[in-house]
Amino acid sequence: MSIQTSTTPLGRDDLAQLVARDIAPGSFVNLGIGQPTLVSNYLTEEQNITLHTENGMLGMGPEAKGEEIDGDLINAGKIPVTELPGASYFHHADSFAIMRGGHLDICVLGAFQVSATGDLANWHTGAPDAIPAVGGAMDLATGAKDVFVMMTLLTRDGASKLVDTCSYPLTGVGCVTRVYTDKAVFLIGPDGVRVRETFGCTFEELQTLVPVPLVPFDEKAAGAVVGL
Amino acid sequence: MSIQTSTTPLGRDDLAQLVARDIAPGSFVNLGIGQPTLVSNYLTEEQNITLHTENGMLGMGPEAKGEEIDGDLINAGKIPVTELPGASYFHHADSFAIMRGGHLDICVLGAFQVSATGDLANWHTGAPDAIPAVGGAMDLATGAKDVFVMMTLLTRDGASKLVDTCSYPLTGVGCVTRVYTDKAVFLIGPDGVRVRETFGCTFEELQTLVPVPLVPFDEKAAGAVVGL
Amino acid sequence: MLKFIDTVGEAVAGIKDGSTVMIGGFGNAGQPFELIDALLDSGATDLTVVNNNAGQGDQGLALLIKEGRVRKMICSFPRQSDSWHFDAKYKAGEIELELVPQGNLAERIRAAGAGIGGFFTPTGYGTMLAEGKHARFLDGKWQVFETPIHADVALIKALKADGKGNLVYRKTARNFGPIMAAAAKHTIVQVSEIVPTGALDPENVVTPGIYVNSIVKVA
Amino acid sequence: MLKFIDTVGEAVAGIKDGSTVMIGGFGNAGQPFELIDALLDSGATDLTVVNNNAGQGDQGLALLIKEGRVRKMICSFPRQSDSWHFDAKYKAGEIELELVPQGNLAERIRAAGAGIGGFFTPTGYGTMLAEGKHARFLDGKWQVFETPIHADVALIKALKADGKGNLVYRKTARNFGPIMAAAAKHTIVQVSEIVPTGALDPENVVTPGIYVNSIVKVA
Repeated sequence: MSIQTSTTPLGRDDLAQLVARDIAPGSFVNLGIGQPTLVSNYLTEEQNITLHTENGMLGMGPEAKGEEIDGDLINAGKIPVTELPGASYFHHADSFAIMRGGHLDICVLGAFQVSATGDLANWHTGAPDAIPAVGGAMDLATGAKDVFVMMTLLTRDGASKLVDTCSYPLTGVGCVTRVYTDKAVFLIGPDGVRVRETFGCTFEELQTLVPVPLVPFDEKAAGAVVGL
Repeated sequence: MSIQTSTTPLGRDDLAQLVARDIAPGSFVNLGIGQPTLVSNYLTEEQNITLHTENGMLGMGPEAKGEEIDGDLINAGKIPVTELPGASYFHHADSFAIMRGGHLDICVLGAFQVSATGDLANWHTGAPDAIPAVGGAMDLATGAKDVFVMMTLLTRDGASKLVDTCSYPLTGVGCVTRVYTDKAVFLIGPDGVRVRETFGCTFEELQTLVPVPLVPFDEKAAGAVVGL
Repeated sequence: MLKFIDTVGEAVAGIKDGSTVMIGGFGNAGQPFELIDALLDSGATDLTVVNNNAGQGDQGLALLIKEGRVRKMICSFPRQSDSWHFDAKYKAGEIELELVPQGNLAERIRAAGAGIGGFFTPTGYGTMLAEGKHARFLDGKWQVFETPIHADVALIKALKADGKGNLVYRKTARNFGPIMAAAAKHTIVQVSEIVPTGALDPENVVTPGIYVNSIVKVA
Repeated sequence: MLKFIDTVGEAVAGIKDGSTVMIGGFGNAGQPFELIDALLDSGATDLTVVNNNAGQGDQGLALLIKEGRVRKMICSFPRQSDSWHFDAKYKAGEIELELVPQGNLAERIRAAGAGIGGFFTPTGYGTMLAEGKHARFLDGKWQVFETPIHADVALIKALKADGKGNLVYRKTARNFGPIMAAAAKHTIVQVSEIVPTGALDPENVVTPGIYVNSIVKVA
């Protein structure tokens, strides 16, 4: 069986749908700002996923529209959202205790770079004139049971964002367990980087793009892979 | 003016009344198990004192009687109590954060011994066969802004419980600011032990009972005394 | 994954010998008697139990201790007028005691749930309960290093749960419930009432369902 | 001693130059705009401000920064599309920035209120925000030592207060309010409504009145 599951690279929405499908029923999930937010569009009622927002809520619903908009009910991206039945509110220390105490099953984050050992760089370009801002990224990266990254595999200049060692300032060390990109899904574990599926390229073509050794994912060895 | 304010030693209830009178209006107070509990009988409505119980409540009312008794509403001594308007409930970590964070104005505790520098011994006799039990005593001793001790000045054998150095295991170091006894009220500060008033004895008679140097309290120097 | 379970027996069935079990309650308030009885019936043994006390009278935790199921107690106040089963085991050298000031107990449990690897507190400094512990001078006073208390299982009692596992408690029976729910790998809750999802005001939820694994209604 | 104060101006009148001021809110939710405006009018300067952000647009904290009243910001996320006043001051070297991961910010504020002298957390380990900080291997992972953030004053916003100063909040506007109220020596709260003592259910009080010093109703 080929691990190429699509003849073309995946678009952002298709990738969000794939991530959504991979989230186990009943999970508690935090979706980062930007591309990860799209995942919420594809979660089904049957999955019974509870969304956390670090500014103090579990059971966050979709973005608020029109008369639903309430300045006291926003998400971590400061976008007005809604409340689902069974929601709860708590203060910031209690909210981050949920994240830092390892209670979230999954967080989905964007990234500048991910290393072969799961280091994450997603908060700072390192440019000397940049104003640094970290928010809750380090807490999510370090605290969630599984950290899924969503990103394009290549920069605009064609460089791989999956790297041997991150050149950007780190957000967390050895924290990423899966990387969802337009060209492939990578599983990061103690024995290296495995490729679960490729989109619009073969495994061999993928390896030419990525400067870290890749191994096709062997389902029989799944027990050894973190995050499955 | 003599500092002897009573011709006889004070009984437990008179002492409790004296402590109650010394609590500033609007204070948040924790009364320890035993003799300190009597203080609540003498707090007036005008004083507007809020009582804390470490098992998770502010705004504790008097002991529950008859049909008021509710097994879910008890104090730290596991006695059924009542709830006053404006009460609040919280979990144990939040309750001890109130104590440990320095938010209680006063706690009133019993003691085996208090040292001249305010060390407190009130949790353990040190007897080799005793089963140790500490409860919240160390948190109260260390956390409250002022720690008032209520005790008889002398043991049954006539030894002073106000000592140079505690021989019993300590509850806290340098934490006691006032000691209310049947024979005198002591103020403990950085410059030693001052005597605010005596009951049934003169200052000179008191000094013969207590093995630490005492100084009559000089109201003009009050600014230098902790706890006033 | 949250489960609603019919009987206390099924709820505690997975608790293994050698587990660390947190048990909610301060005195009798908030003590999950039915879950403790089921744990006794389950035969689980060699347990480390975390509770404020060490059992009262002839019920609940006291029976678990009497029957020799508890290898070690972590608590702040074992000695009471009616703690005769603990007293006997302790004097016979048949139970280990880790005595922890109550605030340290609460904060260490809270730390486990909040992902804190250790913290400094003034409580206990200069006393025999801090002997051998690392101390530092911080914020103008000596403070003692304390570590989190994790547990395999928490048994707690709440008033109501909704379909998402959100909990509310009643008066001072709340006590250790919320922090133990967060500190244990698997949290089992006995409640008086299960209400429909949406029936609890989100402003008033005390323990969010993320901390709850199993719920059993007890009459 | 709790005081009910008529105007925001009187409420902030005691804030001295050089104070550390915690300001509640995450974005605009829970931000006590009226108290911040009053602080601006008071003329207090050389302030260290603790807030999650560093001001948005041309209001509240952003104006305080624009007017040069803030010597130092302690925050997790200063850079936003409309944080132009902070950006300008920062690039001109006219404001100091202590950047703190948001969870460390919350936990450090909580620690100050709870009397914790310091704690270890995995957050930030191996990153430039932990450079030079003491680290220990605890609970199976490297953790960084973090210290409490105390404040002279907290300015927060709540929904309702009762006569005892007990507070309830509204939705995600709760955010930093409860922990800042506990961490500051003097806590000033603006509320939408003052209700009679006894009107708040004791089970649902979020911030007990012990943490509150001054309350002002804002229309």
